This record gives sequence, structure tokens and C-alpha cells, in this order.
Amino acid sequence: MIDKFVRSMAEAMNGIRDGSTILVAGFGEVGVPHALLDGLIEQGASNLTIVVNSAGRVHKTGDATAGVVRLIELGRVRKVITTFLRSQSLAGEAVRAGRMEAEVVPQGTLAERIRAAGAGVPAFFTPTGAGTLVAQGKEVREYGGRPCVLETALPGDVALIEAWCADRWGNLTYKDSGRNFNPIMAMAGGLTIAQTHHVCDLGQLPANDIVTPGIFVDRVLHVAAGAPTLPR
Amino acid sequence: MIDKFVRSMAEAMNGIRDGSTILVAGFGEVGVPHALLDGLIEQGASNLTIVVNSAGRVHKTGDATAGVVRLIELGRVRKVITTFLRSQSLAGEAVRAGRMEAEVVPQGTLAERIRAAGAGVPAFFTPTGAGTLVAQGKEVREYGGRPCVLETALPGDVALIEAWCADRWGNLTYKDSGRNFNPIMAMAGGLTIAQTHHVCDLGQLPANDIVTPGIFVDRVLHVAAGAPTLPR
Amino acid sequence: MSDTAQGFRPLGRTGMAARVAQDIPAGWYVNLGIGIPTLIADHIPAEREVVLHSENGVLGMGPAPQPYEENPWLVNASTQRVTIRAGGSFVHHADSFAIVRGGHLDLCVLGGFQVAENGDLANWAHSATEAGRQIGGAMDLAVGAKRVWVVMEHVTKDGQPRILSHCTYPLTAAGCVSRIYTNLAVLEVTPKGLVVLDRVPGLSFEALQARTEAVLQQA
Amino acid sequence: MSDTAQGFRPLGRTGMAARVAQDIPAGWYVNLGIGIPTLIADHIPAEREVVLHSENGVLGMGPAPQPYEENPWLVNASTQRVTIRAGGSFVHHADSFAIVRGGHLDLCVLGGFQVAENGDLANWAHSATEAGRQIGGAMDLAVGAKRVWVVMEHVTKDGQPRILSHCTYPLTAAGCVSRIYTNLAVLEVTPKGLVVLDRVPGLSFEALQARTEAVLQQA
Repeated sequence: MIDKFVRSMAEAMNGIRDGSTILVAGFGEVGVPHALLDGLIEQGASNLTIVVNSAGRVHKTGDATAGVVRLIELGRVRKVITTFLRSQSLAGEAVRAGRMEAEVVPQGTLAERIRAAGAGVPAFFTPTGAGTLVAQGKEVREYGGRPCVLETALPGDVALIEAWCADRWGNLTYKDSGRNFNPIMAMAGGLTIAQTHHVCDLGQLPANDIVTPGIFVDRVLHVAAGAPTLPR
Repeated sequence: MIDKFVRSMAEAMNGIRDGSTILVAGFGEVGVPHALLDGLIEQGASNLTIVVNSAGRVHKTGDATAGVVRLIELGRVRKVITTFLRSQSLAGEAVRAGRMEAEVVPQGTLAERIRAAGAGVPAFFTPTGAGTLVAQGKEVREYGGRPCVLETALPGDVALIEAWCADRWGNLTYKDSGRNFNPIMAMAGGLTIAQTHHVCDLGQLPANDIVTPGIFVDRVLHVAAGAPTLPR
Repeated sequence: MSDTAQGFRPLGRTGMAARVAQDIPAGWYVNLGIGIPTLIADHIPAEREVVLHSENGVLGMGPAPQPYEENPWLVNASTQRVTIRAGGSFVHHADSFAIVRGGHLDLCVLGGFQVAENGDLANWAHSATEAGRQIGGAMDLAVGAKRVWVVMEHVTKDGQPRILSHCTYPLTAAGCVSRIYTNLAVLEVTPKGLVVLDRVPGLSFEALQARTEAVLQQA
Repeated sequence: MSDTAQGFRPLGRTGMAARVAQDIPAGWYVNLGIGIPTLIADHIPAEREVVLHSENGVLGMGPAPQPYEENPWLVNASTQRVTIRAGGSFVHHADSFAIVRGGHLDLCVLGGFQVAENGDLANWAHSATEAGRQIGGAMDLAVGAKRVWVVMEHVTKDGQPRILSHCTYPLTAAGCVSRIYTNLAVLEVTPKGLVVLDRVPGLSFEALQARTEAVLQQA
């Protein structure tokens, strides 16, 4: 019988290795796998590359999540790949001090690179970033009279995601804007670990309403995490 | 007030021009916009490029739909772009006789090219088709040790799709395997026209269950088409 | 000498947002960027159906919630709690940016640091060497939407022009802006250069030009 | 002289399907191609949870429907009516092939015209010049699934070998096949060549080699 539920955080985190690339879902505190991030902090993997929408701990606009900031504080992040990193933030300081690398990319390019990884598309052209600093060092080619930048897929060794409801096959739904990066990171993770607010019996989620089919999900941990808070 | 419902087939077909590229959704008679195809036959546009999963009228395996076969019979199709075209079919004969061009492509590549068009991605690399006839004349580049073929986006001037339920904003749901090419063709059509079995009030479709947001849809025609039949 | 003393009154943030809102017709799909653009939503009358998109996968955003309808799982791209209208829907981030990049938005309104007379936009960094880089979704929106309007103060806090012959800050996208709304004027980016569509009452064309580095043309 | 007269009985289509089914463990995500592969589903016991994928966006396909449960909106890639199991789901065509191309399927079982000793597969055309081209989803499945098994008759109707040192028909994909199930044997594609894992009772290694152009090795 397929049962992707794990019974403990230790089981959820088992086997995550130093040097891994970790995709961390969520946007503006909604759909963030907070419990799994805490589990990763506890688990101890280091030298990580973290892919997350925002790495800058600031009041507004896609705040970084506490777990990512804590991993950076602990010196366990080698590199962040993100769309938003403010100078006046812990991540910004780590970058200025040379303790951490940062690759800051347009948000649509980040999303598409992650989706491409999940879809087996190794590279694609996009008009986004052409003629800007983002295109530096990248191949540019014209399509339809517009310069387009060649971008590559961005897979994760691990994806940490948050679902609203899950069943034992790992089928997932999300709540409202909690969807965000979760479905595409689930696709792109070599090992996809979901925390879920609710547990459903198999067959309870209507086949037409499942957003992430279980084929993309490896482990599910039930964490009744409560409602997201606004960024501090 | 946004109201994408049209009241007649003539209104649905208005403005489709000779030489258009028409995306035709459906797979194996399910999710096929039969009524809209009949409307297109009536409307008269010619010299068309038809993008459709199967162009071969045979008993099994992704049969072409009657409307597409009829358009070919009428000599109104300049070219088909398809994944499946049997020699012993009306389309195969038209190709052999030089009356119609055919571009036969892998099904996953077809789907991805259509989605790319809808997503503003002009080209992408895929491992599919590398080392085969499909790669002839195309750029090939290695990623991760595997040869990959450069494929380009495939937009339609018009997309003809079939939905299960629609509201006046053009939000759509699909029934079961009737989803198939419909959501991605809706994205890729310059003018996307949907026929729908059912009509919902605005707000009746749950926001988390809408599969195609109305932003991708231009016109909706209510056609209680009845159940799909098995291919002849 | 203050502007007011010169016989005209620059718009405030609310005034600028209201001015942009005037020009958004019913039926458009619109993304409103962070800052002043976010305020525009409050000035679109409820009966004028404009469908608001947010980068985090929300289509059909409604106004800020009343306390009794707050939904912690529903925020906009500025991470403010919002509502969703009847007809609204949710998509994932790749689909959300398919909407953006695929040319499905009628309009995006962005904030700006600088706009050049050819429509170049700079709105994410003050220099190429900053450690911080706040790109977000602006580059995708700038290349993807059918129209890009910029709303910003006409000059910087210390009086430097923002509307220039060439941008000096790193670009967000080249040639993307079609219209500029400032606290002083509305300018259209045309092949012939910047054309003044509107000025605040009491502001002369010459006074506007004096606050603008790029050459302006009368409509 | 018939095979049976030589002391062995080749498997029929059902037997071949059953033989493949034996080797599919619980928990795998599997796509079954058109033809004999489709029959495999009937030989996977209901209590062994194997999740079947179909190119048209169905995950968790169940067996053919009873008359009272026929659903005209639910077909497989062969356009046969099917059912969906509890836990099944629907995705659109691009997501369905994201599953395929993205390496998410544990196994795909395809029919074949020819397989070469290096794992090259030809299963869509008999020549490069045919007017008809029946590609479907096979090329994506062949490059995308973690494992590709081919099930086919060991030789053609007129006795020509299908298992070759090199394919003569146009390729579906290069080096993709890891295992071949025929009506006579099960062969593993290894870096050292084709290794015989299994033979039908009464068939000698030499007799199998005589029906195979490629060089075979004993396990």
C-alpha cells in the first residue's frame, strides 16, 4: 500500500545531505513550510543552496521566512537564489561580508526555471531580463524581433512545501494564495517533502480538484500549523 | 460588466480570417469542440493551419475529429501540425497527394510548444526527439550529458476549446479526461473561443477549482453538446 | 520656493493613484505594482469591473478585508491581506507569470526610479554594485504586459529629474513604458518622444519642462 | 516446423502481458503504451497499488468500466473508456508530459518494431519516407521514464528478427530501453550487451539466439 505519510520530523528530514539545493516554497508567509524549515535547522545539513522567493528580512514585500534567515545566521547557507534581497537585511549583510553567495533573478524567471526542472526542460528563452544586468554572461537571441535570454532549469535536491490537505498517495491541495510556488517546487524536487494542515482519506479529494498529484510528492508530514501571520 | 458569452455561432466565429492557425483541443473525442468546428466549417475561413493531436481518421488511438477531417476534405487546410497521422487516412492521402502539408511532432513537444506560446516562452530545449527524424534541421545542444532539441513556441491565431462549466468572466472547468489540451490551448490562442456544456453564475465556481482563469478566454458559447461518443 | 507658492498644487500619492484609476476602463486585466500603484485599486469604482492580478497567483483581487472577513491565506504581492471577488481564481507561480510573460495583462502599473524618453524603465536598483537586489516580478511585468504605465514623483526628494534622456540606474526593461503619471503631469511615450497629455492646474508647460531632463512636446 | 513442435510454447499476447505484470512492484508510477502494454493492467492484482498514467492527463487509471459505471468523459491514450481509482487525478496535457519528460514515471512499457542491443528503440515507422507518421507520445515516454521496457513478438510475422545489432527503422529514441519482454524471453540491456533473464520452458539458449540477430549472453 502506498503511504507517503511519515510519523516524525526526523523521518521527514532523513537523508538530506550537506551541499544540497533546497527549494523553499511560500510567498509572504503564506504557504511557507515553517515546520519543515525548523526540522531542517534541527537536522543539521549545511553548505546549502536555498531557493526562495525572498531572502531579505524586511517588513514588507515578500519577507524571508524565519527559518531561512536562521539558516543564514547559522552559516549553513552557501548560496541563495532569490528574487528579492535587500541590502539592509541579514542576507544582504552576509553577501556583503562574503559569507554567502546570492543570485538574484526575476520572479517569473525563477518560477519558470523551477517548472522547467520539473517538466524535463533543461533550458528556455525568455524576454525577461534582456538588456539588463540579469542577462550578463547569458546567451541572448532574438525571437519575434525581441531579444530573449537563455535560462536553465533549476532543480532541487529537496523541495519543502506546504499543503492544505493531503492523502496517503501524496495528492495535495492548497488554500488560496498558499498555492504560489508549492506546486512547481513539488515537481522540481528530487525529494519532495510536504507538510500539510489537513489529512484526507484516499478518494476524498475530488480527482478534478487535486492540484499536485502524488507522483510529485515523496513524504508528507501532518502539521496543523495554524494560520499564517503577517510578516513582522 | 464583463460578459464573454456570445449568443450565436456567427458571433463566436466572427473575424476568423483565411490563413489563420487554429488550435483544436480534445483527445479521443473527449473535450473536442465539435460545435465550434461545425461553426468554422460554416464560417468559411480557408488556407488554415490546424493544430490538433490526431489528424488520422482511423478507428483507434487518438482519432481525428469529424470537423477537422471535413475541413481537410473541403480543401481548406493548408497544413496540419499533429502527433499522429496515418497513411491510410484522409489526411494521409491529402499529404501524399501534395494537397496538404503535415508536421508530425511528439505529443509532449506539441503540448509544451503550445504551453510555451501561452507563457511567453519563445523557445525551449527538450530531450524528446534527439537522434531521430524529428530533430532534423533543428539545433541540438547537450544538457546534463543528453542531446536536446531546440523547439519553438506554437501560438494560435484562434483556439477552439470545450469546457464543462463556464461563467461570464470566462472562467472554465473541465470534466475528467476532457481537460487534455484545453487549458494550454486556451492560453495560447490570440482569440480563444470556448463552447461549454454548462453555465455557472459568477462566483459559483470555487476560486480554488477554476482550471482556466477567464483572462485566457475571449468568447464563450453555451452548447449542451451531450456526451462524447467513442471514435468511429 | 515651494511649488504651491508658484501657483500649482502637485498631486499627493492618493491623487496620483486616483488620476491613474480614471484611465483604466472596465474589462481590463491589470497588475498593480508595489507602492503608489497598489493604492490605485481603491479608486476603481466597484461597479467598473477591472480584474486585478497579483504575482503570487491571485486573479480578481478585491479590496482590503473588513476585520470579520480577514483571510490569513490570502495576500497580495505586497503581502497585504486582500479579498477575492466573485469570479476570482488562484493559480501557481509559473502560471501566474505565464499570465504576465504571455502578454495576457492589458496593463501593468509600476513604480519607477527613472524613465527615459524611449520608454526605458529603471525601478529596482540605484547602482549595478549594490549588494541588495530587489527585482521581484518587475522585469517580467515590464516585458510582458500589453501596456506598462509608470507612476512616480516627477523629481527626486532632492529635486533631481527622474524623466531623462537616458536612465542612469540599472534598467528593469528597455523601451517598455508607454505612459508616465507623476504628481505634476501625464506623459505619453511616443516614437517622436514624450508628449504631455495632462498637467496639474496652474502648471505651465515651461515649468514642467524645467523639472524634466528629457525634452517634452505639447500634445 | 512450428515452435510448439520444437518443444516449447511461445507466450500469447495475454501471457506476455502477464509476464511483464509480474515484475512491476507496488508503488510504481507506470505508463502502459498502446497494444500489448495496455493489457498489462489486467494482470496487476487490485491489492498491489500501482499508479497508472495515461498521456491524456489521467493518473490512477482503473480497469475498464462495468456497463453501469461507464463515463464518456474518461478515456485512456488508446481512447478506450476506463475508470479512475480513489486517489486518481486529472492534469492537462502539458502537465501530463511534464510528468513524462520530467522523469517522474518509474516505468513505461512500450510496444516495439525493433530494439537494438544498445537499447535503441524503433516503434513508430517502417521507413523515413512514409506519408503517415504515428509518433504520439512514444518519443517523450522513451526519453522521459526512469525505465523503459519493451514488449513485442520476438520476430516479425515472416520470421525476421526484431532484436538487432542496429535498428533499421527510424528511431523513437536512442539507448532508452532497459528490458525486452518477448513471447520467447526476457532480455536485459546492459553495458555488456543483451543478457537473457528468462526463457519460455523448453526453449534452449541456442534456439533463442537463432531467432535473434543481436548477440545474446547467458545471465
